[in-house]
Amino acid sequence: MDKLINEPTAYVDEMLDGMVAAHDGLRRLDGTDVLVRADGPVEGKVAVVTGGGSGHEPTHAGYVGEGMLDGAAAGAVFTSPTADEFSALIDAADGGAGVLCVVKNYEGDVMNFDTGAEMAGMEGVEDVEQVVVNDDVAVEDSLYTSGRRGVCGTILVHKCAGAKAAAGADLDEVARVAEKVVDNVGTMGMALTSCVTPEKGEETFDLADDEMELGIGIHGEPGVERTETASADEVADTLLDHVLDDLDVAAGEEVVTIVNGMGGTPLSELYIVQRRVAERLDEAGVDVHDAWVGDYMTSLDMKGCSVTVCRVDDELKELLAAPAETPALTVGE
Amino acid sequence: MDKLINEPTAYVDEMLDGMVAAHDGLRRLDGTDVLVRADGPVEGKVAVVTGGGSGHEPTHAGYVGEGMLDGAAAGAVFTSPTADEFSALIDAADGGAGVLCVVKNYEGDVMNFDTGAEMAGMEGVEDVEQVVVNDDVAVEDSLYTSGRRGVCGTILVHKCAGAKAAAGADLDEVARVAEKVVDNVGTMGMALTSCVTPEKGEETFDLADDEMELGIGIHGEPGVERTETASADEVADTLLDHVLDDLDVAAGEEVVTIVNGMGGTPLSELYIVQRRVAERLDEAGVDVHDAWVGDYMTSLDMKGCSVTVCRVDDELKELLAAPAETPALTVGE
Amino acid sequence: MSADSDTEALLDALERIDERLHDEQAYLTELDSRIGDADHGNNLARGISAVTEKRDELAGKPIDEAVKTVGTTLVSEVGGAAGPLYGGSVLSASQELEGGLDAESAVAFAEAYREKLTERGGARPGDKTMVDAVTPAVHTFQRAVEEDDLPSVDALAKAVDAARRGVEYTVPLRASKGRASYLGLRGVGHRDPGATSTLFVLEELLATAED
Amino acid sequence: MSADSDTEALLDALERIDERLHDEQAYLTELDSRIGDADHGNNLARGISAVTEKRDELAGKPIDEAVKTVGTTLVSEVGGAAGPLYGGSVLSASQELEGGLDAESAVAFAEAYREKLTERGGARPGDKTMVDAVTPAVHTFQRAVEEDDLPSVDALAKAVDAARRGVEYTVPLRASKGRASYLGLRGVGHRDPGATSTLFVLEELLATAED
Ligand SMILES: Nc1ncnc2c1ncn2[C@@H]1O[C@H](COP(=O)(O)OP(=O)(O)O)[C@@H](O)[C@H]1O
Ligand SMILES: Nc1ncnc2c1ncn2[C@@H]1O[C@H](COP(=O)(O)OP(=O)(O)O)[C@@H](O)[C@H]1O
Ligand SMILES: [Mg+2]
Ligand SMILES: [Mg+2]
Ligand SMILES: [Mg+2]
Ligand SMILES: [Mg+2]
Repeated sequence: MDKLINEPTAYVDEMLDGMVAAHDGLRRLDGTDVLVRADGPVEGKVAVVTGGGSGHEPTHAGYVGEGMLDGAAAGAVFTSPTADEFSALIDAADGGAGVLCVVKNYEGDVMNFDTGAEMAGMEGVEDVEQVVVNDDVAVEDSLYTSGRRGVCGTILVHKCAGAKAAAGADLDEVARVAEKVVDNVGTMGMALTSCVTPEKGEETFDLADDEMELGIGIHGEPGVERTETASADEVADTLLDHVLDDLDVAAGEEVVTIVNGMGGTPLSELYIVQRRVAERLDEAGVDVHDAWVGDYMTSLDMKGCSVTVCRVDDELKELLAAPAETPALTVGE
Repeated sequence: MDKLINEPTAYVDEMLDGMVAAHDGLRRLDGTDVLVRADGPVEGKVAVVTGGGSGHEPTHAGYVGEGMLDGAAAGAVFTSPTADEFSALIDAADGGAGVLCVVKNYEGDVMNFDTGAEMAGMEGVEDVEQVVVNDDVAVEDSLYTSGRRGVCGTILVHKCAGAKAAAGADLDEVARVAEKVVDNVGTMGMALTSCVTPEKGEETFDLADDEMELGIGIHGEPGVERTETASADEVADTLLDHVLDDLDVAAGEEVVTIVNGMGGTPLSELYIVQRRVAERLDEAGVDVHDAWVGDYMTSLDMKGCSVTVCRVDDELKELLAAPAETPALTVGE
Repeated sequence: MSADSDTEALLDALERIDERLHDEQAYLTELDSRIGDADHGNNLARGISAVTEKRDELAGKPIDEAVKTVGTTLVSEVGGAAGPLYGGSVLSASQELEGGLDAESAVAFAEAYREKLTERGGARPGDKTMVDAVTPAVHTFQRAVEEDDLPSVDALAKAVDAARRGVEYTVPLRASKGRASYLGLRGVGHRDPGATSTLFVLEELLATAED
Repeated sequence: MSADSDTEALLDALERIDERLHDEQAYLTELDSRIGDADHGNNLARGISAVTEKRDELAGKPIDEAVKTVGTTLVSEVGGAAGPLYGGSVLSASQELEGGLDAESAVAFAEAYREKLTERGGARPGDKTMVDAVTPAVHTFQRAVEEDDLPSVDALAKAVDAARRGVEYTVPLRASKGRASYLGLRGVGHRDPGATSTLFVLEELLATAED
């Protein structure tokens, strides 16, 4: 197995210890897989927290720090954290002004977070709000699905909600801003290879060298369609078309884009995709306010990428530009 | 081929366009594969530049920006840029206070840079200094080698020299600081898989599932030894032992470490390695001033990592902490 | 004492379930890799191991308390969708066993489990989830005990049979809940992992009862 | 005019070299993947393509100018170690052809090429580099022309033979220069890519001369 690991069962535990060893700004709650700001809870500030399965690094704890998240709970690989962990997270992050939980839409995450919030409520944390991110346009939101998945657009929710909270806004305001991002963001992803989970040690699904999966999530689950591989430009076109179509972005509007790597694709290839995304938006008369390129929300060692588009107004632009100091994202003053 | 590319021959060109499309701070010199600071040349500041083959992203141009590099020349994949490109880079970056070229030790890079510097000299850039980085402790520096390779430690040279230049130091001072880093940094790398170059489209070398290469460089060249795969802790121990031994780091000394991913290894695994590196240094009584974990200098989609240790004093610590604003590295005020 | 012998039976059952879920761990994960994210077997194996590690603690408790601990342990160890669904339903249904375990309270437990499961997850029969194994099993058990006056073991045997048919029923369905729902028609033709694991658990309960 | 026929011969040779290096591109890259970074064939193919694209420009120049342009083109297109070594040496040696191409100036060219190559790269014979093909070829050519008074074609044939032995000589060597040097003893047993490509170029020069 081509992995730098010790015991597969120690994967999450050792990774979290490594994060704390590298980043002074992070602290691990004893006996949990929860990382919080070392200088937290910040008295009087709304806390913004999240959580989810591991294997998506730097998501989630990589975004814990000033101006972004106050804490994150890590589940087993691709498995949402348990209610206890969410509860411990909420308790520890609460600075008395309430807690906003950013959850990626999936029944497992939502159910565990709900239960965790209830448990935290029992322990005296009163104001807990949940925002559910569901930016994956590959999945129809219909009677036949459990709604759209939450994927890479979530990072923009973390950034904007985190900045709003840092600016001293109250819980309602922070939640409003988070919802605004959710309403304006769409993502679609694709995979060239399956990922390999530490426990299974082999590819989750078979994908021939000349095949790709379109509309994948971030858990190594199959996508919505399998096709022949295509050029980077064609891939960029397909992903972008779906997203623009869904968001109904018009010429003259302003957006922020993310070309996100799934973990095993080199940065150089992401820039090749970025080139085409920028070209296409330029042709469409859409104004790109900012473009992010990199591994923001991954699926272990999967090769592939996702394209995120978020419509921004002055408020969101300001929040995105606000300072942040986290292991995975730093925005200077 | 599991790559997001168009024509393999357009790889570097399109990647550079993508970088410029994403990052306002970068500008491409017409007709070249050179990226420079969009706001450059900075009058009166010593320019710090570098260059090398592509395929190591975010190295090189990812570190172009305030507080770090003034420009970088990109060669074909794993092939050092030509003398013309280096010459164009030096010309464009020069702000009248001289140019420091940071070169990773390899005859190809050094020869092309030398010729480029000569050509730039003919065009009126007088003060050009070269610093050659050779931090790869896996390679003996003997009559039987062309010296040690330059690898991931180079990023620390960029950071310190860039900060010194930003602070207004003259060329000699900037070069002195760069040499100080070179004298105190060591790196060793390993690979779990071969990379796949866009032109060849298949693995450069065969490596069985239960084998790894120790002492690899960053060009998909074989390492110095092939062994059975080992646990993350054992890998960390082997790499760290070689580096510490070479640098002769003693208890009580202060260091900065980098656990660098080769491009195809997920961040979570790098943190597992980081955990062990931190543990070992702690046991050895070595004081870790700062720890970097991520993909700083890669080898396309290769799986594997390198461990870098750099002995730091107050001057280097201050330079490392100085602000920088580049696509791949941001240090806040 | 009745509390003790009930709990003893529970411990026997848990041991069997533990063995079975570990035996089937790879298979369940494999099923999940077809239409989900390849972790269902691992999630349950982790959960049941945590439960059986509490063997001594469970042994000292009356049946309802013991089952409650099983539920909270699953909630805090399994994670994912299966954690709150399996664990939360066990936890919630445990109160039906306050007066001990007999045919009547077993029916009440089963029905409470089914209710909590569907309330929590929002899935209905035909959505290609564990509900497709649970619903027919619970209804069959209930009818066998309440209307046909069958002994519990025979009723449970019928329930297992119903669950088995429920699992097979999931194969041609298109999922509407859980990760499998993202696949649309591509999930058609695959067995649901949660329904399958539910069947395994019921089979082991039956084997315990038959002993 | 002599300048024209010399340049014509050069263009013929370049065309053959172009074809040969493209034919051997994969092979040279494969050799480089054993002991280097798997790009030597690609580097030379890119360079020679750039040269032959300048065919029309070259056609109008006297031989020394044409060869100089070949050198600068290689320097600015090949990159890596091969770029400055091949290109810089051609560039530097081109001045020996100022008076046109004949046996004497060909010897001077060859010797100047060898000198620049070793000066630039610092490699000596036995370091397992292109120098191991170049050195014996140049010395053999020089002796054949200057001492044995052989016609250029025969002298060149002997030089090619010497280069071929030089290439084979690299196989059992341990490299002391270039990327192969990092491998230590692991590089022993492999042919040097740069020496091999040098042989291919010389073979095509000979084929042109023989026509
Ligand atoms: N909303 C739901 N209602 C009922 N059962 C569900 C629901 N969502 C998922 N399931 C069940 O959970 C199983 C998957 O569990 P598991 O793989 O452990 O969790 P996850 O989907 O979070 O990875 C599915 O096979 C299905 O039977
Ligand atoms: N210092 C040197 N002197 C002479 N020849 C060298 C030297 N370094 C490398 N070479 C030659 O260059 C060849 C490799 O060229 P190439 O692969 O194109 O460049 P790179 O090594 O930069 O990838 C080697 O096979 C060797 O013959
Ligand atoms: Mg899961
Ligand atoms: Mg090369
Ligand atoms: Mg699952
Ligand atoms: Mg090479």
